[in-house]
Amino acid sequence: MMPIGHYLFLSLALFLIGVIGVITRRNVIIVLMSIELILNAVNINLVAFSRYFGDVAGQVFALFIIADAAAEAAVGLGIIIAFFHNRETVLADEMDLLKW
Amino acid sequence: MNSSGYFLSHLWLIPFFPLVSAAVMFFFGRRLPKDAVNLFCVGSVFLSFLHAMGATLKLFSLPADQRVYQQILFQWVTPGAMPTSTGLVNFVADWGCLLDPLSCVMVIVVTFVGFLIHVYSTGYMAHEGGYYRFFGYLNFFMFFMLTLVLANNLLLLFVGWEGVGLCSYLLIGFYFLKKSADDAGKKAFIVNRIGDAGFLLGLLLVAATFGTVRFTSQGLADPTAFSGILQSLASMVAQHQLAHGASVFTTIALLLFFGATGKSAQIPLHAWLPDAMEGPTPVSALIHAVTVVTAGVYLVARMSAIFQLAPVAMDIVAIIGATTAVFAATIALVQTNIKKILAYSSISQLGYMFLALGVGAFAAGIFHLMTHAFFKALLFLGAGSVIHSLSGQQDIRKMGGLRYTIPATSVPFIIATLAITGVPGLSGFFSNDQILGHAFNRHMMVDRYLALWVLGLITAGLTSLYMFRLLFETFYGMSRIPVESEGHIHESPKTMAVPLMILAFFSIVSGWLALPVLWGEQSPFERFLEPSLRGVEKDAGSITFGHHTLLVEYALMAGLVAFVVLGFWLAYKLYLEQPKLHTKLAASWPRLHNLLVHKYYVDEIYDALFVNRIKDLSTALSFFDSKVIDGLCLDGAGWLVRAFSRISMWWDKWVVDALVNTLGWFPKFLSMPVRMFQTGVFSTYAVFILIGLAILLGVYGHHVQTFMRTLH
Amino acid sequence: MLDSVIFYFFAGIAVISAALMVTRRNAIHSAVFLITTLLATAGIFLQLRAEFLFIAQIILYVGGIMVLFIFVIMLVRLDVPLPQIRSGLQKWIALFVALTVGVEAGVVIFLARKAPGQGLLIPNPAPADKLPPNTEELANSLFRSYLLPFEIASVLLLVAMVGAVVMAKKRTEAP
Amino acid sequence: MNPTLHSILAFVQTWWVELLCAVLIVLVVPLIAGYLALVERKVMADMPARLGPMRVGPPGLLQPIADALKLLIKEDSIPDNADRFIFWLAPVLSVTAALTSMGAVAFGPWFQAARDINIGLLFVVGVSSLGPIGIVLGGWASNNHYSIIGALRSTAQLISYETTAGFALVSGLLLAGTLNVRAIVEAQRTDHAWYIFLAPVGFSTYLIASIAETNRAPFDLPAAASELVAGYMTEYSGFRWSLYFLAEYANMIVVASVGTTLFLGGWLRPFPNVHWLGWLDAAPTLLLAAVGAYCVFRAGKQPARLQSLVMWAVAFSSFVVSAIFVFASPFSHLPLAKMHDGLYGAFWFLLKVSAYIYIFMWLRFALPRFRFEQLMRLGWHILIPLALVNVVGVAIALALHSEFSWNRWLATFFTTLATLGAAMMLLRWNDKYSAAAALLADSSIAEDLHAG
Repeated sequence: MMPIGHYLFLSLALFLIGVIGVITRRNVIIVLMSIELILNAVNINLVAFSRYFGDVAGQVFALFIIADAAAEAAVGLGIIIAFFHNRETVLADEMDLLKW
Repeated sequence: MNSSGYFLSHLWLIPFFPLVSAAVMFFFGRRLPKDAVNLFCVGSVFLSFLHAMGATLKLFSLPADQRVYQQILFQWVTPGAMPTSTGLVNFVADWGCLLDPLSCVMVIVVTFVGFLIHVYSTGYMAHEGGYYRFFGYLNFFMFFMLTLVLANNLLLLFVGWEGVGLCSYLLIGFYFLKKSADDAGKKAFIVNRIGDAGFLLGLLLVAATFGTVRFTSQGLADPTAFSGILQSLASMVAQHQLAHGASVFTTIALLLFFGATGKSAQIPLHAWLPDAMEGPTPVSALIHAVTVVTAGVYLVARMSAIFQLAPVAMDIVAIIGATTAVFAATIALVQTNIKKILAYSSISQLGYMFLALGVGAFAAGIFHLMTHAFFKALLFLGAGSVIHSLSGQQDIRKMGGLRYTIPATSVPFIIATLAITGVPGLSGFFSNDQILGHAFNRHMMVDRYLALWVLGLITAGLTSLYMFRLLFETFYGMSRIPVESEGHIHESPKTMAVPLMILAFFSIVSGWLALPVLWGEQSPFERFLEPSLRGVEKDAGSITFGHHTLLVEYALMAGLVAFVVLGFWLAYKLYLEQPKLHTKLAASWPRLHNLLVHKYYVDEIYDALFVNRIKDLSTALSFFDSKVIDGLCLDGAGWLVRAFSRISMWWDKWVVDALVNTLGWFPKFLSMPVRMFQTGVFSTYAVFILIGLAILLGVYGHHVQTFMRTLH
Repeated sequence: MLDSVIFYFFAGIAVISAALMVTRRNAIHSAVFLITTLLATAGIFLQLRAEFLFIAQIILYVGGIMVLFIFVIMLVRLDVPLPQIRSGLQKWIALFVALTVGVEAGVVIFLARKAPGQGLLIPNPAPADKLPPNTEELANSLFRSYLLPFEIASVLLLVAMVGAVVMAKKRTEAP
Repeated sequence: MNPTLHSILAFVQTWWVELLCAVLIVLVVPLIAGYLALVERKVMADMPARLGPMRVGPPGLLQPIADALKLLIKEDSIPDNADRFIFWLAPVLSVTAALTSMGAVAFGPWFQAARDINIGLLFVVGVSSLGPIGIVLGGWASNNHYSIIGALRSTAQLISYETTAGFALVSGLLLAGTLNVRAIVEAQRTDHAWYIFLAPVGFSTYLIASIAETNRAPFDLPAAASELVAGYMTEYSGFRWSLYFLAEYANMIVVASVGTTLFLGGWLRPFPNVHWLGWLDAAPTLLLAAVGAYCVFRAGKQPARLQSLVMWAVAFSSFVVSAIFVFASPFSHLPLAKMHDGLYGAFWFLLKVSAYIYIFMWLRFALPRFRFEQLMRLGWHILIPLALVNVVGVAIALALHSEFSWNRWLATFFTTLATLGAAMMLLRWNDKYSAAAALLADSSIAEDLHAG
């Protein structure tokens, strides 16, 4: 049987890659995809612990996270389309409306 | 009142239902379908009627001397201590309900006739715009009218009084795109304001004299703990502080009566009522025949205790009433608009009521108020039905022969005509007879009342004449309807016809309450009202009536019937048998005819005396305003301000702004490093979150580690 | 043995394609590599005996969310490679901080793992053939213990759907 | 012994059946797909009373092999501005999805690659949902407007109709109470009913949705030759094109198999519990023997030697299989019961799948193509609500059955009636508010799809 640390390291690696994606990419869609990656890393953790504790709750929460990811993707992409219709850009550093 | 029961303890619900419904109409009415509007508005009035019925029946079940129920919802106006003629008094006006036989009659009349008119309106207004608005106003009006009637003090009554004035204005001007309707509304409002000024003065004088405006403290749980006009009056008279006929009583009575003349359209403030016929016909019926105009009568009856102590005022009331009765009846003889005839008829009948009040027969006045409510509402609704059938035609010269084309309207209308003219057996006969009988009785005590009695009789004859004229012109004889609209004549819908029938029934039977008079007993209606109208003293100088024998009673009735028959015969001759005759008659007395057609030139006189003078004054004031105030004061001040503002601007720019800018520059400079964080780009914020995470992990990492080690 | 082979296989695919996803210039390529990562993750779920989650991952993530992503990328014409990587100071700061976090977390996990006896070694998960059917177990848990969160999640999805439709709809001129 | 080698051997020893099945699937399915194309051409020809391919092989039986050879030696062109990586990846992804999902399908009680996984049917559905990605990527990678439009249409269509299909499947799964493929079939045996009879609305919606999911006529908008020059396949040729082709037919087999498993009783013979229909058990043997006899009869009359050889081969294999049927049947007292069951089940299963696919072909040649907004309206305004209502209806029927012990037939009958009533109302509602139905046509996505 695999020790759980392996899963944690895998999860950590995916999380870090996702974080780096969020921070360094300019394309908002790729940023969104990186966020999906982060969520996925969390899922691995949850499922691994679920398996090792023999408690199915972890999987339930992973399921909720997937649902959440779906909602987030829908809304996020909706925002992107709306933004694109208005501003003709999807570059993250041109989206600075938060400044006002 | 320990055993008050549901209906009495929920008296406040009676005006509350229409208020809720009106609020719904005003806020959401536009979006509601017609059926919902009907359900809300008619339903709310019906609920009010049910509650009023319940309360009345409960009141009936009590012994006669306990038939007063009063309920104080909350203290409303509490200005504190107030100096009066009897010293400092803690003046309080509450928001409360009073139900005694007098308000009982009014509530029943208002809710019942009001309900029927609401039902009628659903048919009459079905094709009009602003349906919800109309019903919202109508319900709002019901709320104020019921507040007026159920008020337990003069101030609250004044609230209702003004409220019905407002609603009356809104409803007269309902077709606000029509200039005449707009003007009529304004006229009604302004004329009423003049009367209201009198009322307000009277109200203040009452408060100053008695230290309270609550009508009575009877009916409250602990009557001694509360003040009341009636009680205070009784104690003043008993302690001889004020005597019978004191000038303060006369003043109060005259001021209040002045208010009543405004509301009830008596001379000299009668001019608004005929114009008010511009409103939709159900409104004319509800407001300008049944409810608002009787408010004046109600007010005088309500304050009867004071009026009884002011004989001069009583005489004036009687004289004005009698004069108005004859005056309006004569005008009604020559009018050609069906609604205006009825309007003048209302004025005349109201004069009749005031005549009754003036001679001290308060119960007879209220009795006539009730019977009048039924048949006059019926007449108006019938007229509305006729107008509806003729698609808006109001001129009786263009009617005729409608008896058989619209039977469901004409039969009730004929009944109402018979009732108002005083044909024996119908309600009008009994109430007319009561009033004339009391006037005659007073004449037996005081000679000068003979003239009043004679005027009353003449009015009865005139009423008969113009009402039968109206009847014959409209329903009998040859049709004078223009050919092009002949084909459109249609019977009114059921919602309009059924209320007519119900009202016709009550026009017949409501007079029978006074049936025992025929065998010389006191009318039970009078006996029922007696506790409310009793007054405070029963000694010399108070109003007394002579007693006539049964034979004299029958003679009086015969006299009344004779006048009625005379009027009928004249109308028959002039308008049915020889229709040309009345035009000839008019031609032979052109001046008199013109005088009547122009309503005694009252409007013109008012224009000349008041309206134009006010216009002149306005012109003068406007001249003063534009030349002196604007020209000298304002422009001069403006120049000064400009001059000073120049100086001020310089100061502002070079001194104040410079300071402010310097001050503003400091935080801007200091915040430079912070501003760099706020890029508005979300990934920057993500970096900050990440830095936070790094710090947290660095600081608390070993805790996490410890926690992980404990996992099993 | 077989377990670890499967794990390392999928883990390797996941990490490599995740890295590729973050570094591709073309958004479509990124999406493809993200799909690969997600499929590999699904494989790891399967290796962890979470069959239902495995298939849910495939249906929802790959069949649903990622198709949506690709769809939007095509709609918005993002398929032209852009100057993608952020330039300047922020990138280096970000990388540095991310690496710091990684090292910290790694050290934490590593040290915890090295702890003698117990800790993260958690040596004895239930043998695979003794597990109850995963789908039934999950359903029981979801519809009994977590019914309220489940309903809330459904409301969340509904709201997200409505929001997405409203936002993505083209503004028509006011009538 | 080398431990690695040892463990590999142990692995093979444990899983050899599954491995064999998987290998068979990968090897045989392309062949089957080729023959399906042949059958399609034959059916297409038969409908207007023509003959179809007749030259290669006796009545054209070798045509698929010739076609495959042709495709393999064709030039494999890639457009200049295409994204080569994705262009390569897309058809592979499609085929992988189709073949992988076939792994969980049970072609008979013993022939299943992913044996008895407890997410069975969900696995099939889930993995086949990867197909659209292959299509959309292929369309995009071609760098061609028609291809992109086709790809986008395909994606929208597949996402829409997958929902319907999913709900339709749920109605059947509710009845079965399990996701396991074998358990579903066994449940139909113990329930004494194929679920098509208990959930007819579910089956109908699944049938329509499965046609749309496989991008076939009348829903073949993504690949409409007359509008989009074959849509996402425009730029593909040769081997890559054949991969798409393979994926399409494999997908057909997959959806047909799923429908068969869930609604048509899987590998059960018709009316498995009716004893006087027991003679149907002999039907496979007799049928194969008859086919063999026919081939023997025709073999001598073939114009060429090769053709008669083929006929002999077919006759021989038919006889062999029918012999296996005879020898493996319980009458022969040989320990081959498993084999018999497997073949016997596979026979009925394939027969049903064939019938299902025949309906596909029939519809393809009978119906005109939908317009895109009609397709979307059908999916979102009629089928999805209907499938949802149907799920609720089946759930109510089950509750009536289990809680109030109603007869299962009666309960499902009533709920089906109710569902159909709801469907009627939906149709009328749709007619009445067609303005609302045009909403989707107005929305930006549909516009973009039309405009490219």
